[in-house]
Amino acid sequence: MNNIDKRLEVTIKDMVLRNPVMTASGTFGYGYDYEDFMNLESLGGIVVKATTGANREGNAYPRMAETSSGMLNAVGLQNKGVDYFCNTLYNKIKDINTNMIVNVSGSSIEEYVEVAEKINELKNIPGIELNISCPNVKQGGMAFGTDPKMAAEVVKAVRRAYNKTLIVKLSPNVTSIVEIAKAVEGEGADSLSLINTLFGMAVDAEKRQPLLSTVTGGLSGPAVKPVALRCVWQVAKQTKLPLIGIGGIMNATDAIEFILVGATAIEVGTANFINPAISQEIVYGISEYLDRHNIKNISDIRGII
Amino acid sequence: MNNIDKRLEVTIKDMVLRNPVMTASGTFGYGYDYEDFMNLESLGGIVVKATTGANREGNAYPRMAETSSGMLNAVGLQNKGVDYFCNTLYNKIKDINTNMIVNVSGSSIEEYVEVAEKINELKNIPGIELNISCPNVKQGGMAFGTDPKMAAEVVKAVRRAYNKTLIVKLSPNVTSIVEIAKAVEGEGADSLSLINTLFGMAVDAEKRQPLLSTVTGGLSGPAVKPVALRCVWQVAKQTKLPLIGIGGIMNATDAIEFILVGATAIEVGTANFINPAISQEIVYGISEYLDRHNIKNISDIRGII
Amino acid sequence: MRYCKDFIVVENETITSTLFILKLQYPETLPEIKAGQFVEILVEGNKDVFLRRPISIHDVDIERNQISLLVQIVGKGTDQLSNIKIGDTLNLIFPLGNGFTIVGKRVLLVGGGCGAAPLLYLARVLKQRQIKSDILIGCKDVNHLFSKKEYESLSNLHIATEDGSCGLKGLVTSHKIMEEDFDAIYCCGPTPMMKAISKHAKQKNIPCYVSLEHKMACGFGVCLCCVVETNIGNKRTCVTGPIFLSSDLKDF
Amino acid sequence: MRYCKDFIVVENETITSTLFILKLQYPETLPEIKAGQFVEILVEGNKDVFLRRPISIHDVDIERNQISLLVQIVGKGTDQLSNIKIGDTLNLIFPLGNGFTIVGKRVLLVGGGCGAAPLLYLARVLKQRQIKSDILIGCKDVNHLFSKKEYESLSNLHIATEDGSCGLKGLVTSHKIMEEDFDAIYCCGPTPMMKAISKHAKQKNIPCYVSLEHKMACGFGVCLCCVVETNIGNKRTCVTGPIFLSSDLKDF
Ligand SMILES: Cc1cc2nc3c(=O)[nH]c(=O)nc-3n(C[C@H](O)[C@H](O)[C@H](O)COP(=O)(O)OP(=O)(O)OC[C@H]3O[C@@H](n4cnc5c(N)ncnc54)[C@H](O)[C@@H]3O)c2cc1C
Ligand SMILES: Cc1cc2nc3c(=O)[nH]c(=O)nc-3n(C[C@H](O)[C@H](O)[C@H](O)COP(=O)(O)OP(=O)(O)OC[C@H]3O[C@@H](n4cnc5c(N)ncnc54)[C@H](O)[C@@H]3O)c2cc1C
Ligand SMILES: Cc1cc2nc3c(=O)[nH]c(=O)nc-3n(C[C@H](O)[C@H](O)[C@H](O)COP(=O)(O)O)c2cc1C
Ligand SMILES: Cc1cc2nc3c(=O)[nH]c(=O)nc-3n(C[C@H](O)[C@H](O)[C@H](O)COP(=O)(O)O)c2cc1C
Ligand code: FES
Ligand code: FES
Repeated sequence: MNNIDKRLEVTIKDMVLRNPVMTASGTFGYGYDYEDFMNLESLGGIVVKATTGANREGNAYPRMAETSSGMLNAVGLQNKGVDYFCNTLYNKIKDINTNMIVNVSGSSIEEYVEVAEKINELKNIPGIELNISCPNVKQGGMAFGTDPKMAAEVVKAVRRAYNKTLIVKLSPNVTSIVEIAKAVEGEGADSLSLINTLFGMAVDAEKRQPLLSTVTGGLSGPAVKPVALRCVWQVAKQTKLPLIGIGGIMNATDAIEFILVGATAIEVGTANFINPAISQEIVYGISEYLDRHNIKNISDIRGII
Repeated sequence: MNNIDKRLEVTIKDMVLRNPVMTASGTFGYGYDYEDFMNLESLGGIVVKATTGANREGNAYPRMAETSSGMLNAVGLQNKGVDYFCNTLYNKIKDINTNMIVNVSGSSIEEYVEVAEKINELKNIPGIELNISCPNVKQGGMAFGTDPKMAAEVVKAVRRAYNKTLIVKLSPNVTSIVEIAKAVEGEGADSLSLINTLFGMAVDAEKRQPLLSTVTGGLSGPAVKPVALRCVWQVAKQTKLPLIGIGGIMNATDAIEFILVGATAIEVGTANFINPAISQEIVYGISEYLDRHNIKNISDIRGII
Repeated sequence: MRYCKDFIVVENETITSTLFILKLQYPETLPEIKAGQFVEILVEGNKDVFLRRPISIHDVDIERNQISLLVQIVGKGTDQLSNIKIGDTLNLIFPLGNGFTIVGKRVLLVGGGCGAAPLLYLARVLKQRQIKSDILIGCKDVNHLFSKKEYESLSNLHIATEDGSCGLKGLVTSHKIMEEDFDAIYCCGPTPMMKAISKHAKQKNIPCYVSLEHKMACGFGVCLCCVVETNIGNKRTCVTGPIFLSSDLKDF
Repeated sequence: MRYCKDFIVVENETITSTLFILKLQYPETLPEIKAGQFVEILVEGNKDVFLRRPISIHDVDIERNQISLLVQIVGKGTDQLSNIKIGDTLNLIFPLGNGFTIVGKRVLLVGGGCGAAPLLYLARVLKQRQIKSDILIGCKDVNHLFSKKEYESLSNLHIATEDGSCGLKGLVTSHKIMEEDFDAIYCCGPTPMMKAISKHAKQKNIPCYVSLEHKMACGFGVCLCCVVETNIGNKRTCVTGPIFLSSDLKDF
């Protein structure tokens, strides 16, 4: 990490990211799973798997279906709960020298608040990403993320309990993402990350049954990039918060596209499964892009579309 | 057309389709454009390009961007208006021996009604598809398709003016497609077709500009199939109307998937650009599927998921 | 009549590192093809290529039922295409577009870079019809010159290269052949060049036909993605064009 | 330590029309690989294949730094893979999964169809450790039998074919070797077969190790898509497995 490209540094509220490249929750484990493949410190940040109040077993198998240029998942927030996170996992990740963000999920405002409060105590966690957009659990998330009033309420409650950087992760499965974004901005969110997965399903025509145990699931991968870019572009035009662009980012060009439409940082998700070193490669690719186009600082191209 | 497979016949209100395979508006011209490639009479129906009250030039070029497993378009309802349709185009298509459906669009309830009334007079047009879901014009369509009240109002007005088969085409860009579907069902729609394109955008990172003149556009192709299947499945479970499934259908297997989740018929869209004979091939493919699985009638597998 | 059929690759000739010529065998008798028409190629084997790719017909060998295509590698689809092997099949929709209107007794053909692709077959057709033609090719350097012998056998070839490695050093517009009298100009190449030539034709008061390479989704008139603004409204480049009389175009 | 690296294809051997063996050269020194581990292959050149494909390590030639994979064509990815040519590269994430736990003094290996893939390398490892093994392979017919010579050199080979074209006619479960005494059974194959063998092991009161082929998105533990229900909750097949003690599995 001697060769840090200073042009790439970005800030999200109190969090300084050495570059805009983060990894998306649910696709990067707890970070250390990728140590074999890359230098974790080359990243701007890592968002770990969703953490809920109690242990959750998630949905039944099968939880995955491949689709055209994408995949559906129905993991359903499987995790060992916030206490296990604080007591065990935290120790395994707290010395990773990048911004370690916890993705906070829940089924009730109380649960969100409980998790946020507990994470607030962890010194080396500079921020949380509030997941109000998971399509994969009945009482979990997407209901909060698709209704502006509920979105505002949960953010308001968590904001009171949490005083570090609060990122709220938005769902694309809404009529107006701008409306949700504004509601959340109004309650003190520091940043918005978007998008979570699109609500979809897949069918096995031969067996005549759904491919997911839950029938429906969340679509991710390059298939969703056009929707994600549109969401970021719309929200960038109508809110003032720093945005984190997510959805189908497979390479540095994709990352640049999100920055051009207004993202301050980006998260790489499904691409990590296909090339486990891709997030680090994207960092280098962005540097190259700036070189090639003679750009002094990444902020010079942010939101110029 | 001697070898009609009787197992494939389906009915949508008063319309008998010799098979469930139709072609989607905006992707099949006025039908005759495909005569070089296939036998149009092999199809269950053809939905022609959107028709509005007056001539429309559509959006500026460029109107198209390729995306992963899909494309964005921003055509913007270019057409010569309903009078030209009735006086000129109708004569060119009225003898095509399949269900010729007109896709009716507008910017106001009055315009929808005007077009529907005029099409109502055309003997060989057994139905219209009301396009309340076009994301590509400011005052055109999607606003009607994303608000249940407005959707209900326009359908109510058109229903009064139109007495043949009224199909209403739904937008996926909503928080609850079921809510819109029910609103439209309540006002006397005979059938629902879904989905229209997803609202998206694409960026040229090298030129640092949007790829569409309108910035945003409508996403179609296999990338959207998981969303389309989910929409049809949801609406099939919660309304009683015959549904027409649309979105990313590239082959007979895809078509079967839509039927399994509850579609009575399907429309092939973007796939027509890649293989102009695909819709006819899909008809044969469905017959083969029924053979292989020993299914007596297509209705035996409809909505079994 | 348009067809959607498989051709067999019989030649894949590298011209430069980014330019190649494919010769394709049609298994049946080729239908009539007009100079200036194009094909839509199904490019297989690349995950990021979804739509077909429009490519002009460079030449037609009606006796052998072969067509050739001149392709420049600019992105993923053309790159994938460059790797195609002899014996592979390639699915084409063809012939598409209006093709050149043949007029006059003596005409000038002006081509720039790989945009010149359709001019070879045009020169062949003109010769068959006993119309005298001069052809002026502009390109980067002598290495980027292709089908030179063929041009020479069909037309009077003039060359302008950026570096002077062949013919005139400079732009086609400054070539002296431009000053001679022609009944029409046919121009294919980069848009700025086509605009310059079309301006020249206007001054000379002769028709100038240009070939537009608008982005296409279908290529046969059904998607309305490829429109160009003309004096009588938006027209589909793929059916009304790709060859337009430059005076009909709003932007020219 | 797991790696994400390119291998070079040195052999692509057709066994049957739907079964082939790839031999892959690693350009460096191979890391330690356990029998029962697998790789995640990046399959290129097919538009409909998005994710990697998990395939067991069939054999390891530690001296040559080669691994081999036995693949059955069941869909688009494996079909695409079957066309790979000698000299092509293949990007793998490897070695993945827990691998077999080596126990006992005399063990039985039971494999069904292409599921038997990981057993060859297991037999090799057992021989190195001087553990006696019998291997029972069940398959459709003699044509579907693969790596016979290798098995014979490492273990006592027993065969059951559906049509009796080789060895016993019938299912592996009815083979008399099943009645002998073993310290453990290692079983890879179709789920019904693994369940039957695991039931048999339970009766005999010996451990039975099975290999699960759950659908995977990542293969290295981060996506949580591949879970299996165990007696102590959902476990990731790709890291806790793919080899499980059958008595730990809810469904077995
Ligand atoms: C009627 C017509 C005739 C043509 N004739 C020839 C020819 O004879 N030889 C030749 O080399 N090229 C020709 N082209 C251009 C050729 O179609 C594009 O270069 C090709 O489609 C690019 O594909 P790609 O996948 O390599 O590029 P991409 O990776 O898709 O994109 C690379 C660049 O090419 C541009 N591009 C992409 N798709 C198209 C498209 N459909 N039309 C135009 N530009 C596009 C993009 O904007 C981008 O700048 C013609 C185009 C048209 C419309
Ligand atoms: C740990 C592990 C080891 C394996 N070892 C071998 C092996 O040694 N040899 C071998 O031939 N196969 C092996 N498989 C199975 C192999 O991964 C699948 O057959 C392959 O992924 C199918 O890909 P496809 O594109 O050809 O099929 P697709 O076209 O994707 O689908 C065809 C069929 O294969 C099934 N399938 C698709 N993806 C997977 C997946 N990721 N895992 C399991 N099933 C899937 C589908 O449900 C469908 O029924 C193993 C699987 C796992 C999980
Ligand atoms: C297997 C899987 C699990 C995921 N789990 C979570 C999660 O726990 N919390 C969350 O907010 N998002 C989760 N996501 C969504 C991703 O973080 C990301 O928003 C989405 O996948 C879109 O990005 P991509 O297209 O780059 O994958 C998950 C995605 C996948 C594919
Ligand atoms: C170029 C293009 C033009 C379209 N024009 C119309 C239209 O005029 N009216 C309409 O209702 N839908 C229109 N659509 C949407 C399609 O009818 C269809 O709903 C959509 O493309 C999804 O199906 P697909 O994925 O099979 O293409 C258009 C789609 C494309 C790609
Ligand atoms: S490319 Fe479809 S109309 Fe021209
Ligand atoms: S496949 Fe991703 S955790 Fe096992």
